[in-house]
This record gives sequence, C-alpha cells and structure tokens, in this order.
Amino acid sequence: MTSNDLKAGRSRDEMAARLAQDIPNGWYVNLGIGIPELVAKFVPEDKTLIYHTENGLIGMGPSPAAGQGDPELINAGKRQVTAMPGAAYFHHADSFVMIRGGHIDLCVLGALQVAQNGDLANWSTGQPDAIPAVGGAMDLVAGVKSIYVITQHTTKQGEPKLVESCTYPLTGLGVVNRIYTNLAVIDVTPGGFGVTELSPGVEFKDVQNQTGAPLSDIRESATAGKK
Amino acid sequence: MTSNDLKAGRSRDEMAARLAQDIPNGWYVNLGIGIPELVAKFVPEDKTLIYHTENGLIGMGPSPAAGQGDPELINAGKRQVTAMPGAAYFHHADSFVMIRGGHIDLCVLGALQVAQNGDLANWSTGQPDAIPAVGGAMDLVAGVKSIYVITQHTTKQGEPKLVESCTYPLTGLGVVNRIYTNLAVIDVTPGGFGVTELSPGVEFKDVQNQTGAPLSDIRESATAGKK
Amino acid sequence: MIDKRVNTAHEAVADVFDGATIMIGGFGEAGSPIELLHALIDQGASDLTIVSNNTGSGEVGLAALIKAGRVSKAVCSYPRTANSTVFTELYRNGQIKLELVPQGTLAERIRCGGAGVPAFYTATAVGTPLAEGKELREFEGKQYVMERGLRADFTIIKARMADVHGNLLYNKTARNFGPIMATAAETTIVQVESVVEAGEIDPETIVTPGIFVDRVVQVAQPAHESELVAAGATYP
Amino acid sequence: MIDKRVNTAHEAVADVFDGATIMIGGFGEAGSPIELLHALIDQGASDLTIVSNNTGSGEVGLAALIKAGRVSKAVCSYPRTANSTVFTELYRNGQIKLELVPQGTLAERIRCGGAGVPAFYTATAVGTPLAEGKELREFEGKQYVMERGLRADFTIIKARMADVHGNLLYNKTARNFGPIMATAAETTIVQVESVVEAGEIDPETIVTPGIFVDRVVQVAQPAHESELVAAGATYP
Repeated sequence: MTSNDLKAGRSRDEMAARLAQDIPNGWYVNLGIGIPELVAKFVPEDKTLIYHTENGLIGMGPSPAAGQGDPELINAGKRQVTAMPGAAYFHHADSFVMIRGGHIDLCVLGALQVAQNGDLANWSTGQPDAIPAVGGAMDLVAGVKSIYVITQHTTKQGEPKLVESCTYPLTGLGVVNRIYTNLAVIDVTPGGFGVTELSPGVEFKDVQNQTGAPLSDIRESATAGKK
Repeated sequence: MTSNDLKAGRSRDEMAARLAQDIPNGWYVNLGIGIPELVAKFVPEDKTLIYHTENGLIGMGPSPAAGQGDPELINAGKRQVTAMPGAAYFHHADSFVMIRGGHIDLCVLGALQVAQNGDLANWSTGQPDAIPAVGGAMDLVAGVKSIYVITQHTTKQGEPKLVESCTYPLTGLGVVNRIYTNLAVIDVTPGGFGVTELSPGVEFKDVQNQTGAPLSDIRESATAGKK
Repeated sequence: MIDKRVNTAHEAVADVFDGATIMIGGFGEAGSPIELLHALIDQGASDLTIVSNNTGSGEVGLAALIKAGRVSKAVCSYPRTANSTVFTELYRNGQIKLELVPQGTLAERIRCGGAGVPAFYTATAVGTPLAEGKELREFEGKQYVMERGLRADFTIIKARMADVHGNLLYNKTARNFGPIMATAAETTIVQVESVVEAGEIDPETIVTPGIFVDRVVQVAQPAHESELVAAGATYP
Repeated sequence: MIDKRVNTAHEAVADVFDGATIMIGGFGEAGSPIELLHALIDQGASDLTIVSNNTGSGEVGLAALIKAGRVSKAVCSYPRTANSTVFTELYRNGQIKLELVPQGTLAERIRCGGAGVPAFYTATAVGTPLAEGKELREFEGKQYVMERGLRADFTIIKARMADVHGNLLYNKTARNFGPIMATAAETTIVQVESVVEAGEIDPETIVTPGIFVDRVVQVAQPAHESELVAAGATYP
C-alpha cells in the first residue's frame, strides 16, 4: 500500500456505515454536506436518530420523491428534503440555540485537516482568491456535544490530513473527538491521536505512514473500555 | 387649596382620560397595575391601541364575562383578561425582546417618586422589612420608547412625589418623559419639570407648592409646539 | 422509536438531588406545574435553589414546597403575590435567601443559559440597587450592565400537549417561562394534559421542539392553584 | 382599525435610501423575498449594506441587486452557492466588501439587535481568523469572543400569510432568518402570499407578532429562485 493508494481500506459508504454503528439510539444528529450525509443511509433499523439541519428543521427526512418536493423545504446544503413525523420548524436563532447551547448530541463533518490536539480546519484553504464562506461550521464545532470527522485519510495528492498542527485557517480549537477515515477509526486523546480500530486489511504502520503526527495504538484499551 | 387637599384637580378617572387623549392611534402600549390600567377605559373610539402584557400576550382585551375566564389567560397583575382579534401569545424572552428592544411605544406606570431629571422610583420603599419584588418595572422603563407616569401629585401624607432627586431606590435613570397628576400635566425637559397643562381649577402656584423641585411654565411653548 | 413518556409525576422527579437548582415554570398560577411540585415534595429533595418568577400562593404547589423547608434560595423577579405569605415569613426569619432579578433580565439569563451564551449586556437596572456589584460597560454612549446566563440541573414545567418526542404546545399565557426554561437545564420534565403520537402536531405550530425535553408525564386534569387556595387546600 | 397593508411591492420599498443597511431574509432560495428585491432594484437605492445568509444565485433576486451595483457591503455567513457567480466576480474585483460572520453568530447578533442587547459572548470562532481583532474573555475557564448586536434600517422578508396587524406565519424552512430580522430593523417589510383579517390566525400559532412588522404586501404567487435561474431569467 502506498500513500497514493487512496482507495485502501474502507470505501466512502463503508466509512459512513462504520460511523453509523457508533451512534446511540435517540441521538440528535447534525450531518455535514458530503460524506457525512451518507451516514443516514446506514443507521441500523433498530435505531431512531433525529436529524437537525441548521436552517430550521429538526426531524429531517430523506429527499422527496420526484415532483413531491417543496423548494422551501431544504437542508443546509440547499437540497430538498422531507420532514418526518415529530418534526418541528423554527427560526435561525432558535436553531443555533440547539447548536451553541449543547443540545445536539453529535455533528459529523468533513475536514481539510485535523490536528492531534483536536483542532479542526474545514472551512477555508486560505488561498487569497478564495471567496470566504463559513456557514454554520464554527458554531457546530463550538457547540455540539460530540464532533466526529469523516474523511479520506489523505488528500488526493497524498498529503496527510491528520497533522501535528493545522496549516489551514481553523474552524475550532480542540473540538474533534473522533475521526473515521478509510484506514482507521482514531480518537483524539489527551496524548494525541489514538488508533482504536484498523479498517479490514490495513496495518498500523500503513496508517502511521500516511499520518502527519504520531499515532498511539489504543485498540486494546478501547476494546477493554467497551461495555 | 392646601397640601392635604389631594382630591383637588382631576380624579383618577379624569387623569386616565386625560392621558388617553395623548396616545396616538395604533400605538403598542403596556399599562402598569393600578391607575395606569384605567387608561384603557378612556381611549377614544376612533383609536385602536394594542395592549401588551409582559407575561406573554399582545392584543390583550378587557376582563372576561363572569364564568368565561381561563385561569391561564391573565395579565401581569395576574387578573383574568381576554385576547382581542389579532392577538398573539409568546414566551417570556420574546416578550422582553418587545420591551427591551424598544418595540413598545408607550408604558404607563405609577410612581413613588419622579426626579426632575426623569429618574423614577416605583418598585421599593427600601424599608428593611419589605420583601423586595421588582417584576418587569426596570425592563419596561429601560426599554419602552415613551414612559408616562400617572400618579397623585403627592403622597397621602402630602409629601411631594415630584422631587429634585429620588430618596427611594431607583427603577431607572432619566427614563420618565411625562407625568400626569391630579394637578397638572408635566414634561420632564432638559431643564427639569415643565408644566404643559394645569388641571381645571388649579393654579400654577398650587402645583409648585406641592412639588419638591422647581417647575417651569411651558404651557405657551407646549401649545405652540403642537401640530 | 422515541418515547419520552414516564408513567407518573413521582417517577418523573425521582432523581432530583439535595442541593439541586430547579427552574420552575409559571407566572402566577398560569403554567405552574402543581402536580410535579407535589411529587417533588413527596420525593424529599432539600436545599434546593429555585428559579421562578413568583413564589406561589396559599400552601399548595410552589408555596407548599417552600413551606416544607426544601428551598434554601429563590431566584425570582416578584416573590410575593396575593395570598402569598409562605415566602414572606421564611424570608423575614432569614430562612430563605433571595436573588432578586428584573423579570426581563431573568428571562434573558435563562434563554442565554440554554443558548450557550455565558453573558450579555442590558440597560435594565443600570443605576439601580439591582446593578450593584455588577460590571458596567458603555456601548455607543449608553451604559449597560453585564448579566450572566443561568442554567439549572432540572426544569419542571407545565404544557398543554406533547407528542412522544417531547414536542410541546402550551395554553395561552401559561406559556410564559416554559419554552426558555426547557432549554436551560440538564433535565427537563414536563407535565401535559395529553400526549399524542409523533406527527400529530403540525410541525409549523410546535412551540418547544422535543430536543429540549427529557421526560413527559400526563396529568390529564391539572389542578388550578387559585381554586385550591380558595378552598383552603394544603399539601401534603 | 389597524391595517399594515400596502398596495404594491414598489410602494413598500419606496423610502429605502442610499447608504441604507437592509436585512434580507432567506436561506438559499427558501424565504428569499424576490419580488421585493426586484422592486428595490427598480427603486434605485444604492450603496446598500446587506445582511443576509447568502448572496443569491443566477441573476435574479438578491444576485440581481448585487449585479446592478447597488450593494457596497455584504454581511454574510456563506456568500457563495451553486449558480452563484455575481458576488464572486465583484468581490474578486474589489467592488464589494464582505464581513464574514459564522451563521449562528449572525443569527444571534440579529436577535440581540432586536432585543436591545448591545453585545454578548459566544465560544463560536474562538481561535479562528473570524475572531481576530475581537475581544476575548474567559468565563469559568473557557474562552469566549464578544460579538455585537446588529440592527438595520430596513428588513425585507417573505412569509406565507399575514393578518392586517402584521402577524405572520411562514412556510417550512423558509422561516429561517425572517422572525429575527423582523425584530431588528427600523422598518420591516414583508411579502406574503395571502392577507387575512385580524383574528383569522390562531394566536397560539403566530410566529412573528405584528408589533415587529410595519408593512405587508401581498404577492400571491411568488417566483421560485431555482426555477427562474433554471430558465436563465435575469432582472431587470
């Protein structure tokens, strides 16, 4: 396996499915745009999660059937969605009461970089000609109880996304709890990145080779800690 | 007329009626408990005022007919009221958005003392054995666009209520715009108390005698200033 | 399947602990969760700090909790009303502490507690005894006082209807502090007259989304405080 | 008799002045007041500061206002979306200023502007470029940044239904910034699909009480931005 072999380990769907296993029943969840959105497809049937979208809906359902949508019923990615039984609409200040006030249990986000202390960069590459746009990312990472990142382990160019410290502009300081990549599941611990699980067919040294910061192997203790 | 002759000039109803004349059509109004509540009875029929009560109703109507009330439809004085067509219910934080945010046009309040700079004392006599209770008084005087005080000119003991500076604990600093008493209508101006109107049968010197601060006579200019 | 119902008021308040801070809904009798308060008296927790607009009337509901000696401190805007003698007596005897807060500042402190806002500025109370010892700051030539967000261990409120997700509708001016208190506690407990399935309440009309609610207990015919007081009722 | 109706969108925005700050409702196309924006283009006011979550798409509505050169500054959380090129081009050419604000901070700044709260503290953006130059403060061991309340001269929003008092109901996620922007401007202007008499909307369900609304104009069949953009429409 080389650093350019980005398809090693789990596919996007498999990463999403792996993450979905870890979400407890009944959690209130905000899914970012992109790979995070895939998570909803893989939630086991015996669990009910309630999805929040920061533009004013809790109890968000899947996309509408063709021709059944309402252009004023959309998600944060501005795609048409539906409302599940038990849903509620509210305005933007109330929506961010939920976020900033710590009422959402989990937010799943993509990342440009995650630092070993949990710093996240995911809103801007900092390039001079980029149009700055942040949306709700900074509010989500600052306010939601748990922040899981789901991302390819490296960039398309093979650069590590898990790093000692972020070089891109930050979204939040020390906010990430756990990272799901194609190669591994990695916790942000007081001692830095800790690998709790390797993807099938992936070895610890492969992950370390593609990571820009030291990894500890906490597979034993993570397993031991499970109830 | 002596300082003990408290019934000189306007009665409570006449004071309320006089104040009601000055409220423009369409204003959003919060009436305090006591004499202020009487104002609603005297609003001319060609005007529609919309009454706010800080416990969560705008578009408050009069007391219900006997047996028609709901113990959970009450005003700030905890008496049963009704809701007019066009009314809306809301929670306490939203209610004080209306108050603190300057959306209410007028609040009419009673007073223990008003100082010549507009300071108001109306929530506590400061006596050591009194149970402190403030309610929404401080929010109302700090946030509502216009504050009118309606009060007897003196205490039952004949002490002036309009004074150079308040001796009771303050409700707000420089907040009162206008005072309606049994004896006169008095504006709080940059130069202190200015009498804009005497009650029928009352002379300027009678008002001055019962006031604890100098009065200027601005009846001419006040009239001239009217459109 | 989400279902936040619990069977009884007693079950709903079973884990309230000594020394807890509890927000209690209601403005006068409107919205006062009397049955939950009576269950709390039975439950026995003491040394409580309560956050509420008033302190109850007669010797039922909130006044009864206070009379039972369970409350060591009250954070209130108006701790006296008609037929309210319990608080007055304990306060005069030095048996209960009072933090007096202007009503709008109390409401905003609660909202900020629920919104992750640790502090805000308001012109309310500037220059008065209730701003003493607090930080003042000028913005654009006007003085403001800094006030802190307020949170609690438990919130106990009354609503009219819930669904099993905890989405709430209220009744008229009984709404008052309910929606903001629901956001500001670790555990929010609601008594309602009726509980319906998810989807039976129009999502456009929901006042408190269920995310803010932990436990719902049905009290089909809640008592009215004024009727209990008029009848001379006491609790327990 | 209260009646806040005006006859046309043009009449509703007639007094917008050069240099005004205008809050504009909508998140993407949901809630975007396209007809009022087109009336504003016709009206001609320029050097505007807009406060809005996005900057429109295609060359209709908000994007058309920007393309017409009327906007000198945008206060936004996300000034680009699919089919959004107008803002990008002007920004790259230095023809429009941008104040980038996290979405939740933007919402809370607007709410505080309407609530008489000049400033508040939030953990959002601490340690990021968007907190640079802002005051930091620690509360209970955690860092927060001070943010200021935000007000405007005008608010322009879309709702579903109004009564003649200006009480408003919204449609689904088109509610978004409408209720808070309505509170934070000197003059709030609303386009709605229908207007009913006072009392025809259940007072328990009203989302924006009429006290926050100055003018209501009926636009019975508002355009959908995505349909206009798909059809290649431009304005004027």
